[in-house]
Amino acid sequence: MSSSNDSGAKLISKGIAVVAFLFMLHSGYSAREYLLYSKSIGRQDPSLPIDIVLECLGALAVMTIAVVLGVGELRPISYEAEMKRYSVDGIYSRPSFQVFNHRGRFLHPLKPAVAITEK
Amino acid sequence: MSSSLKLLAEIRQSSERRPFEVLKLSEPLLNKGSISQAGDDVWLVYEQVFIAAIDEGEIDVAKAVLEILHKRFGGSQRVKRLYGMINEAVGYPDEAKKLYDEMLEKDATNVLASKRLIALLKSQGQYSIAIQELVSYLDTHGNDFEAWLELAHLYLANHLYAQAAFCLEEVILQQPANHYFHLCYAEVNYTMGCLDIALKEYLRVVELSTDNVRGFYGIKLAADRILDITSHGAGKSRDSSHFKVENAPQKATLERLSQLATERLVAIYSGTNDATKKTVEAWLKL
Amino acid sequence: MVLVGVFRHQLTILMTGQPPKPDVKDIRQGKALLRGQTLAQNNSYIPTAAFIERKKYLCQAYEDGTYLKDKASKDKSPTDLMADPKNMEVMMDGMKKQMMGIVPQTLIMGWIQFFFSGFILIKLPFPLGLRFKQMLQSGIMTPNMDVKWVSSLSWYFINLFGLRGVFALILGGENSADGTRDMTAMSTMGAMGQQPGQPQDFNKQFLSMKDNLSIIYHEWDLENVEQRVLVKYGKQQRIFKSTRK
Amino acid sequence: MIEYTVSLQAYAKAILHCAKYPWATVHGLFLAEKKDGKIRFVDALPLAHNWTSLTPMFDVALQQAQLYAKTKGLAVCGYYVANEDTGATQLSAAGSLLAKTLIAVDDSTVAFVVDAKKLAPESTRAALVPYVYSESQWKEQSGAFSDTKGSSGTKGAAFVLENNRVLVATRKLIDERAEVGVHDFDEHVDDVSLDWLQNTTISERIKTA
Repeated sequence: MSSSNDSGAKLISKGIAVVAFLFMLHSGYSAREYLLYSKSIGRQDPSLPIDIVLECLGALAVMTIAVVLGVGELRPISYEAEMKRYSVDGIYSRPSFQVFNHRGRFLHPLKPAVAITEK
Repeated sequence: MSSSLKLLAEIRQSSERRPFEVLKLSEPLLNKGSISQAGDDVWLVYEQVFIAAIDEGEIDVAKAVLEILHKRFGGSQRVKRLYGMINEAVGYPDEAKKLYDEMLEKDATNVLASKRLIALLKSQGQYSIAIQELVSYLDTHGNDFEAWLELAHLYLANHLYAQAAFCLEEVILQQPANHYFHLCYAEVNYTMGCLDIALKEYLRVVELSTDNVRGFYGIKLAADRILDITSHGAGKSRDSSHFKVENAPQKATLERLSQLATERLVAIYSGTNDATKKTVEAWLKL
Repeated sequence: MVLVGVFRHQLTILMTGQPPKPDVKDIRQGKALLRGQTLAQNNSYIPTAAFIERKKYLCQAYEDGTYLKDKASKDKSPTDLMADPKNMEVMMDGMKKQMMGIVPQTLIMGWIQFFFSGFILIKLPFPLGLRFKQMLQSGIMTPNMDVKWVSSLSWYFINLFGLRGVFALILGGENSADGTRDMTAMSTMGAMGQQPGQPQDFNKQFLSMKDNLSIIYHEWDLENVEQRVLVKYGKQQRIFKSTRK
Repeated sequence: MIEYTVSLQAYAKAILHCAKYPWATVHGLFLAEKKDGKIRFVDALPLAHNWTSLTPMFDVALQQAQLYAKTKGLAVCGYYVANEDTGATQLSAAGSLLAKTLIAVDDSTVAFVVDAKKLAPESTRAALVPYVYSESQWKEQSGAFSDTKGSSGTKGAAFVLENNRVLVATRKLIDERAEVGVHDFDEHVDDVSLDWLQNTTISERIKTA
């Protein structure tokens, strides 16, 4: 059924997000290593090499997409779509005023019962 | 959460009365004990199952569920009301009435008990007393739309359309964007002969709810009827005197509305089987 | 701190009795006003005749005080605050609750300030910027000390705010151990001007609602619904302005 | 004297419709075959369970039913209603007004009120109370559906069930909870794919019952 498919897709997208996050961490670690290294060789105003920046941005993009796709089915927010879920039966049911000795009692008779009291 | 719990929640939220399905869905849950997966909603599920069970006449199931609820919420007014309801179902309205009276004695503002007392009157066929009681209930709780709806229902059952229309206006005031109430109001007005109001309300229905079938049937019916009456002149058409059409739109607009309804209905019915489609097309005089 | 919070919660439960139940007439009075509000708000959704009928009825009822709980008090000057024993109770209740909040808090704070003022309580395991100095070292006037060190008073405040989650966990969401609520309550009280539980003068409110209703110019929302529907279903280009009769 | 016969298909479908919404007033139409002065109700068209005293949707459904009947060579000349109040077996004011619109087209129309008490398993009589229109009002026909054929009908109409199996088969369907398969016009306008005219699934099931 669709629900199992759904949870499968969710799992995959979660996995991708985790991997992307690891990549992001890795890029952060690389950046730190690089800065330490350039400090130790005494270079002024070090700017990060392009591969680290790309790794970071790419991981961010992948992670964003994976997380967005992983939230499951989106639901419409318009009032009309919300009302579509109801029917005349539901709107007009008036649950507080339901009566229980209706035709069903004749169609499917009850076993004789005694009055039920609260203990 | 299991799929049957999800379905139960859906039925609960729609407030449709489908006791047979509720029992069928809940039976395995009750037997296996997996009902506790519902988390915080578990008590709501129990209440739902209880009401379905007394509706279906499954008194043993109802008793078992009620015992669980009693153990958890002994002394609660909401559970006490359930005791009253099960007595109604097994045919002891006097016992039920006693319970509700007790609840009201303890707390005169208990709306659930007041409503059950009115339902009890209805179940005994005493419609006119029920109406009186409901009117006095609404004098206090003027913003209870469910009660206004019930009053409209009772008036309709007694053939009092103008009074029912008043109740529905009250409901519309509270929920102006719910097209079902506009629909009911339109039908009441049509029945009373207020065709102009009926047409406008039907239009409101299709404005709020795209391609609403009842709405377009109503528009077609009302627009054609008004055209018929106005073109024959007020005097000639039989029993046209009790129709109200003064505020209806002009002839050209009416014709366009009727045509729009025809078009939409044809489109809506395009996917149905032959017999239905042919009948509807014949009805639309295509 | 936690124990004090729990103690406070239990004490509050003990001291606050059942909130006074409104009786049927109170509800009737309130709902009548609500009905007027709904009518004023959504008047355009019902036909004009229906609106006028309701307006007439409600205005008359407000004028006559049909829905007033105590019809005799209609012509009296604004009711005396202290006259109604129920109001007394409500006010006492509020006072009790507030005392409950303030007393232990001031006690603990005083105690801490007395014994530990100028003491450093803990050292944070991570470095922080200078900006946090104000937050972490209140009560200590040493501009050069590393921000890692937290003064006792600051620690108290951090706890006060931080324990909210812990209380929610052990006492349930709606607990009264949380001290911060009292603080917000205290700060908003002045702004509100009116204490909760102060009786409202329904006669006055009814009369002003009557004025509100009587000045409404009613136009049925469905006057030009034909045009709107035709536009919605693509049968017409623009909406004509509704022509008022 | 007109003799009215009620077939299994018509009776069972109407009763199952009542069983689907036991808490509501429920109404519908009977389709009949007319042959040499005899009228045989061969099928039922379930109409509504909400707002049963309002006319617009009834008008639409009735007109469509008449068109549908014409294609089948049948006539719409029966109306059934089951009241919400189980004790009431008289035709309500709204019910008689609605049934009167049928009279305008076909003057042999009969209105039936479902008698809830006779729906019980041990009942041996049809649960329908017929009302015949004469002198501009609906009059109850007492003694209808009594066991011996033709003994009723002192007032110009006789009512019989098709055969003895009708009640037994209907009872079986009720016990099997077959009513979930019945769809009325009310459901149809909420979801047009539900076929209220033919009700194929339930018709087949009644046939084999």
